[in-house]
Amino acid sequence: MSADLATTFCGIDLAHPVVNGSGTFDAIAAERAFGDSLAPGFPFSAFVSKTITLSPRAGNPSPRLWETPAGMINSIGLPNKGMAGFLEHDLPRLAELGVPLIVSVMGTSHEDFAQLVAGVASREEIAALELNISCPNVHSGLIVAEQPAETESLLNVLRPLTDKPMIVKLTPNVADPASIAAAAERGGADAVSLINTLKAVAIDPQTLRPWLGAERGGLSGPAVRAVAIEQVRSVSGIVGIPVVGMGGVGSGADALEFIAAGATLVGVGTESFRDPAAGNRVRRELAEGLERLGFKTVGDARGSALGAPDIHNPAVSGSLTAPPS
Amino acid sequence: MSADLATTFCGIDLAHPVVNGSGTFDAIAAERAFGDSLAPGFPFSAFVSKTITLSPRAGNPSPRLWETPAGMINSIGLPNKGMAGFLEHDLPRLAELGVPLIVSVMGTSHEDFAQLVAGVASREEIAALELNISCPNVHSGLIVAEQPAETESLLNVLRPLTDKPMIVKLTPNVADPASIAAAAERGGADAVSLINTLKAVAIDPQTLRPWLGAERGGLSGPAVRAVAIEQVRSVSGIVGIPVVGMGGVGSGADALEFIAAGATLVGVGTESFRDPAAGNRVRRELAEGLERLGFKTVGDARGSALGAPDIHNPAVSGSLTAPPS
Amino acid sequence: MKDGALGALGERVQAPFGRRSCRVTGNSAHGGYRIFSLVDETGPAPAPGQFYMLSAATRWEESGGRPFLPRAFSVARSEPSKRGVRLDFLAEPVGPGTSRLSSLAEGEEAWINGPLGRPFSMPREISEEAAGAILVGGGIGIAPMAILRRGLTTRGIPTRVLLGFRDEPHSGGVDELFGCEEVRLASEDGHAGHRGYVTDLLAVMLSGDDSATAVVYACGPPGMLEAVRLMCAENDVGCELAMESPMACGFGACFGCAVPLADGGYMRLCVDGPVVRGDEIETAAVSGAGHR
Amino acid sequence: MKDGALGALGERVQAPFGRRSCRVTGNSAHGGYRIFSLVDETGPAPAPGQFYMLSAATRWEESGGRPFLPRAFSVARSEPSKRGVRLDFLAEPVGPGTSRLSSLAEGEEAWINGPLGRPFSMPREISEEAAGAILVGGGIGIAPMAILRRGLTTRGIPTRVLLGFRDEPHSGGVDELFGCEEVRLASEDGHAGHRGYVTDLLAVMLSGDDSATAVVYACGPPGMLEAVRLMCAENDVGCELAMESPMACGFGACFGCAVPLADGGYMRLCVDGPVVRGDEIETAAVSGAGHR
Ligand SMILES: Cc1cc2nc3c(=O)[nH]c(=O)nc-3n(C[C@H](O)[C@H](O)[C@H](O)COP(=O)(O)OP(=O)(O)OC[C@H]3O[C@@H](n4cnc5c(N)ncnc54)[C@H](O)[C@@H]3O)c2cc1C
Ligand SMILES: Cc1cc2nc3c(=O)[nH]c(=O)nc-3n(C[C@H](O)[C@H](O)[C@H](O)COP(=O)(O)OP(=O)(O)OC[C@H]3O[C@@H](n4cnc5c(N)ncnc54)[C@H](O)[C@@H]3O)c2cc1C
Ligand SMILES: Cc1cc2nc3c(=O)[nH]c(=O)nc-3n(C[C@H](O)[C@H](O)[C@H](O)COP(=O)(O)O)c2cc1C
Ligand SMILES: Cc1cc2nc3c(=O)[nH]c(=O)nc-3n(C[C@H](O)[C@H](O)[C@H](O)COP(=O)(O)O)c2cc1C
Ligand code: FES
Ligand code: FES
Repeated sequence: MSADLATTFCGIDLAHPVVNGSGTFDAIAAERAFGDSLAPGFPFSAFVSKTITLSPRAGNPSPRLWETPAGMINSIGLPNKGMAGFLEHDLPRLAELGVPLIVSVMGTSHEDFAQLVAGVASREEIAALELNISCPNVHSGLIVAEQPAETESLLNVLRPLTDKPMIVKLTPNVADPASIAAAAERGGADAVSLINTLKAVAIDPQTLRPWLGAERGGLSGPAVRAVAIEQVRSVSGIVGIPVVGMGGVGSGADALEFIAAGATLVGVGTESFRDPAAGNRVRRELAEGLERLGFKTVGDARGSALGAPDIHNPAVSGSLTAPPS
Repeated sequence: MSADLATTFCGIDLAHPVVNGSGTFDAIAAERAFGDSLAPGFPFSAFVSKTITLSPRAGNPSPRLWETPAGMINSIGLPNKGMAGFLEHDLPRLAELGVPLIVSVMGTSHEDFAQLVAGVASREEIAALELNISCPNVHSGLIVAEQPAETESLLNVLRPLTDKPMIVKLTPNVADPASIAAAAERGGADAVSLINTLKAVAIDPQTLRPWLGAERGGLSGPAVRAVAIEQVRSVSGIVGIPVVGMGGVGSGADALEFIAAGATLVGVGTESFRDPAAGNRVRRELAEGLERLGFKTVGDARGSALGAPDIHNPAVSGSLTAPPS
Repeated sequence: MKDGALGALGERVQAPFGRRSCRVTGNSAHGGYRIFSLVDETGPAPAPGQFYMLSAATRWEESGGRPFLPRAFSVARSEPSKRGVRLDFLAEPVGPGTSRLSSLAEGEEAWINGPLGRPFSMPREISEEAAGAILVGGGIGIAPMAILRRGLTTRGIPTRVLLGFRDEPHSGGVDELFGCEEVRLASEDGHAGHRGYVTDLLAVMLSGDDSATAVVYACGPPGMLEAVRLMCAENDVGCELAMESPMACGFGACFGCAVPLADGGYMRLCVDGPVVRGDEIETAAVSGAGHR
Repeated sequence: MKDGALGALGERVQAPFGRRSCRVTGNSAHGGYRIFSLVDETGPAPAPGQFYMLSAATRWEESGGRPFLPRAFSVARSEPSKRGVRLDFLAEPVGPGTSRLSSLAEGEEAWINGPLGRPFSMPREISEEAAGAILVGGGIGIAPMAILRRGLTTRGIPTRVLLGFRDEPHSGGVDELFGCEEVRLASEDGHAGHRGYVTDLLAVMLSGDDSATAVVYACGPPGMLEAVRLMCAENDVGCELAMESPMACGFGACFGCAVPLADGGYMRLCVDGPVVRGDEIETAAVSGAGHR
């Protein structure tokens, strides 16, 4: 008998802990490409939409992609139909997927965000919201996800607007993601997800100018996995709310590392580009891996890498005996 | 005729712009391994010592290494003989290398740092100092390199102590490395170097516990290059002092990307583990690459990727027309 | 009308969900290009113009961690075979991905995801008066023209083929893929046919009488495609172009393959293309996918 | 006394600076292990106990970006050859690096950096009364014992060899590397020689009369090494152990290969080892380098 993967997340019962990372799987486009074969093999226990904004956005100029060693940079720029277009055209189709829907939203002011949350939360097809806060607050000029106070005050505004679970998506481009996660928790977030992409630039070897149309992009894929594990582990050690861990997951063994680092759900992003059904393989290998190590349920392995003292800090670690040289 | 690589850095004339990253090449141990063949082929135009501290340190418990996709994690923990041991035993031998010496120092208080700077700067064999500030200030409890104010006040203390060039080594684990670089410049730093390693954790697949003896380590190698380029470019766009760029340099093409991003010197770190003479290949390929693109000197290519508007920010970029879906 | 190993012309064939492993059954050199063959035991036959995302089953990240993503390849030929559909691809090694795929040896396994994307339309869907088709291929872009030619011919649609090349190494595959069929050639170095651009041949043809009843299909480097597009617009001739742009996923997931639309915004080339009508897009001179 | 393809016993041979490319001239299976050969045209012959950092010249990062770093390998045999020194390595495929090296085909190129590290000492350097040597090898650890045996024998030093294995697959290379020389075997599964541990054989030997004039050299899994170390300490017999620890560079640059010292602090195994005296270290049961 294979290990039990059933997972409850913010009160939502899920068949297993593998979901998609926002913006890395478009179920509607996938249906155009794969037709009826998509639904029976759908790889995710919940579906996370690409981030939507209040108004439609075309996205960034091309090129938008660059491949790196064991990873890639994207500068997509959140193209989307805007909330109204999404709710009218996309939501009815996503509701037919048969898994709980999580809708990712991004605004540039409290008002924007409030409108998005109110609009999205009013639809019963939607199980939960993800707040993509790696964006500036146009009033303060600060990137919300870089400042605990900005994060907390945004949550204070949004929390009263809905009872639906709110997941805060964290950026890895900060010194201490755990402090942002703690602020989100104080503000009433039900969960946090991380990591989003690492800020990155590619230089065109011919022109020595930035390659991407938007100049700067975000790094994802196996190259960032060790960074993601560190951040998931440090956030999980601080907050009491569940954590959605992602960043370079390509196998069940990788997923298990995130679970050991404290994640309740694991997101598959870039790996779906290499294989649209990668999530299914990750889930299968995760069950096998858990069993091999003697775990009966996925919950039993959760957080196994937490808790020991952090003695890395070079300033305080190492005995003071002279090393041989 | 190959492109001219001669470079002046903080008033020091260097044959070319390729140096080592601190802690990734031990010239004394290399002499034990390679004997007389080292000196004539020495790959670096200046030698940067491993970071030394006031007192001796043994370093972190093992294991200290973990390989990742296109990279590695280390948790070495700054083993060193302490300043006195370094100055007495190592400095005389390093002085024989025949290239300018840059000594990297780290303290945990202004007083520590002041003693280190005074002690090191007093030795005429030493051309410049690198301040490794990715460490907490024991008084404030803050990591110096994460806080502009901490960085500036440290520099204010150290600047009067020497006329020798002081390079500030920045950590990539911050939201805005340019703000730290600017603070270092305000405090009187002569140059900044970046990136140090990205915080990372490896999980042992058998035990699901952290693999490294110190639990947490730092990621380096090609996996981090795109992040390093982004940070070097953003720092170079802000400061007027020279920048030493590093992070995943494995070829002359990579070095050229750092130079395009604004770097005056380029550091080779992890690649030296794969080939001790990697720096020589990087230098040769850099000269060839410059020439192929029509540059006469390395200075002509410097900063070519700077200067265009940053339109990546997803919140402000992208036209507002609805995208086709 | 279908033929065994070819999806109906103009109808998007859907892929089974999830990449699948296929055996490599051949790989041969043709000038500077390679033609390699995979046998797909479970998938449907593609329609002309569709593509696959390909990667080698082993040694994919072999060059310093790259290639990492799969690579988009148009089908050049699709044939029935004992164990399934044999897919032939024409490859130009320009970087780590195309090089690794070009080195696939018989007996190796490759991952495929496809057929994907919007195929070529029937001439009548492009223009109501269409009586025949002009196919314009440049360099590696002859690949989808080969399978399209086959599809049109099977349906009895008169077809003229114009192929252009920079030089001999870049004309690989013509003999193999077009055989003794009548094709008109142009080469920049004059080694075969007209010395000059293939668009010179097209210009002559479009200035002829029957341009009113022709439609043009083209695939080739961005500059060629844009020239074809403008030429067709000027002569009021309908055209479809098989384009390239850098792709990460090929099935609409990443939004990376954006191509600017004529009336603002972008299309995702992998799901709304790779075949586009000339008047849909702002320009065909989109770079970044490997061929110049 | 030197012999053509062997550095003097006990003298650290220095490597040329910079990795260099060597041709693979052979690769054969021996039980669950492989022996592959490289011809080093420019480097000096290694001393017994030294190692090389190895990587394949192509397809190194082939498995999802790994292996990335070179891998440490002890020399099992060093022979003069027409074009230089032929180096034979015994490999157990336990992960991506050892697997790729185990798959090196004749004619391929590999990068080498070496010889590196501190070699085995002459018996008299270990103990003044030493008249002979006992060599204890376990599993893949028989490799440096083979070259050491050769070095000792060439110098006329009486040598007894004890080799132990888990099972048949883990006894690969014995016939090839020790041939018809007299060796005593132990196997955990009893397929050859004594059923049990090789340390059982050592215990018997050390309880004999001549233990006062013997020194022990050992290489094998950490548990075996630690048992040998404690046994020698108890019997007051000098010993040298060839150890493993995870290495990134092999030449003292990274400080990653730390092994705890008996009197506090750490040594860098790559420059202060891999051969260490039993009493120098806190424990030989250091894990993390691949063999258990
Ligand atoms: C629909 C479609 C069909 C295609 N059909 C064919 C076909 O039939 N035959 C064929 O040979 N090709 C075809 N191509 C093109 C092929 O997919 C590309 O040439 C291939 O992806 C290039 O990969 P590479 O690794 O070989 O080269 P890359 O190194 O990826 O270089 C390709 C181009 O990408 C840019 N580039 C350079 N370095 C990088 C980097 N690190 N990351 C990202 N981009 C980089 C440059 O512009 C370079 O010229 C098709 C493309 C599309 C979109
Ligand atoms: C001086 C010396 C001499 C040696 N001589 C020989 C020899 O003659 N023959 C021989 O076969 N071997 C020898 N070894 C051991 C050999 O170098 C290692 O087995 C090899 O480095 C393992 O690499 P790998 O990629 O095959 O396995 P890895 O995947 O690196 O696994 C090896 C071990 O590393 C750990 N590990 C697992 N995953 C990772 C990861 N992602 N990053 C880092 N560590 C990981 C685990 O403990 C695993 O068991 C020697 C080692 C040393 C230090
Ligand atoms: C092409 C692409 C588009 C993305 N779009 C979004 C997005 O719209 N919203 C969001 O919160 N994250 C977005 N992400 C980030 C992913 O959800 C995920 O956090 C990140 O890629 C790390 O996971 P991975 O390494 O598995 O891809 C995107 C990532 C990629 C690669
Ligand atoms: C094993 C190892 C040890 C390092 N030790 C130091 C150090 O002592 N001081 C320091 O400032 N940086 C240290 N670094 C960081 C490097 O100097 C460099 O900033 C980083 O590795 C990025 O470059 P790379 O990717 O080329 O290795 C170390 C890096 C590695 C891999
Ligand atoms: S290639 Fe990913 S959306 Fe088109
Ligand atoms: S392996 Fe790098 S110091 Fe020993």
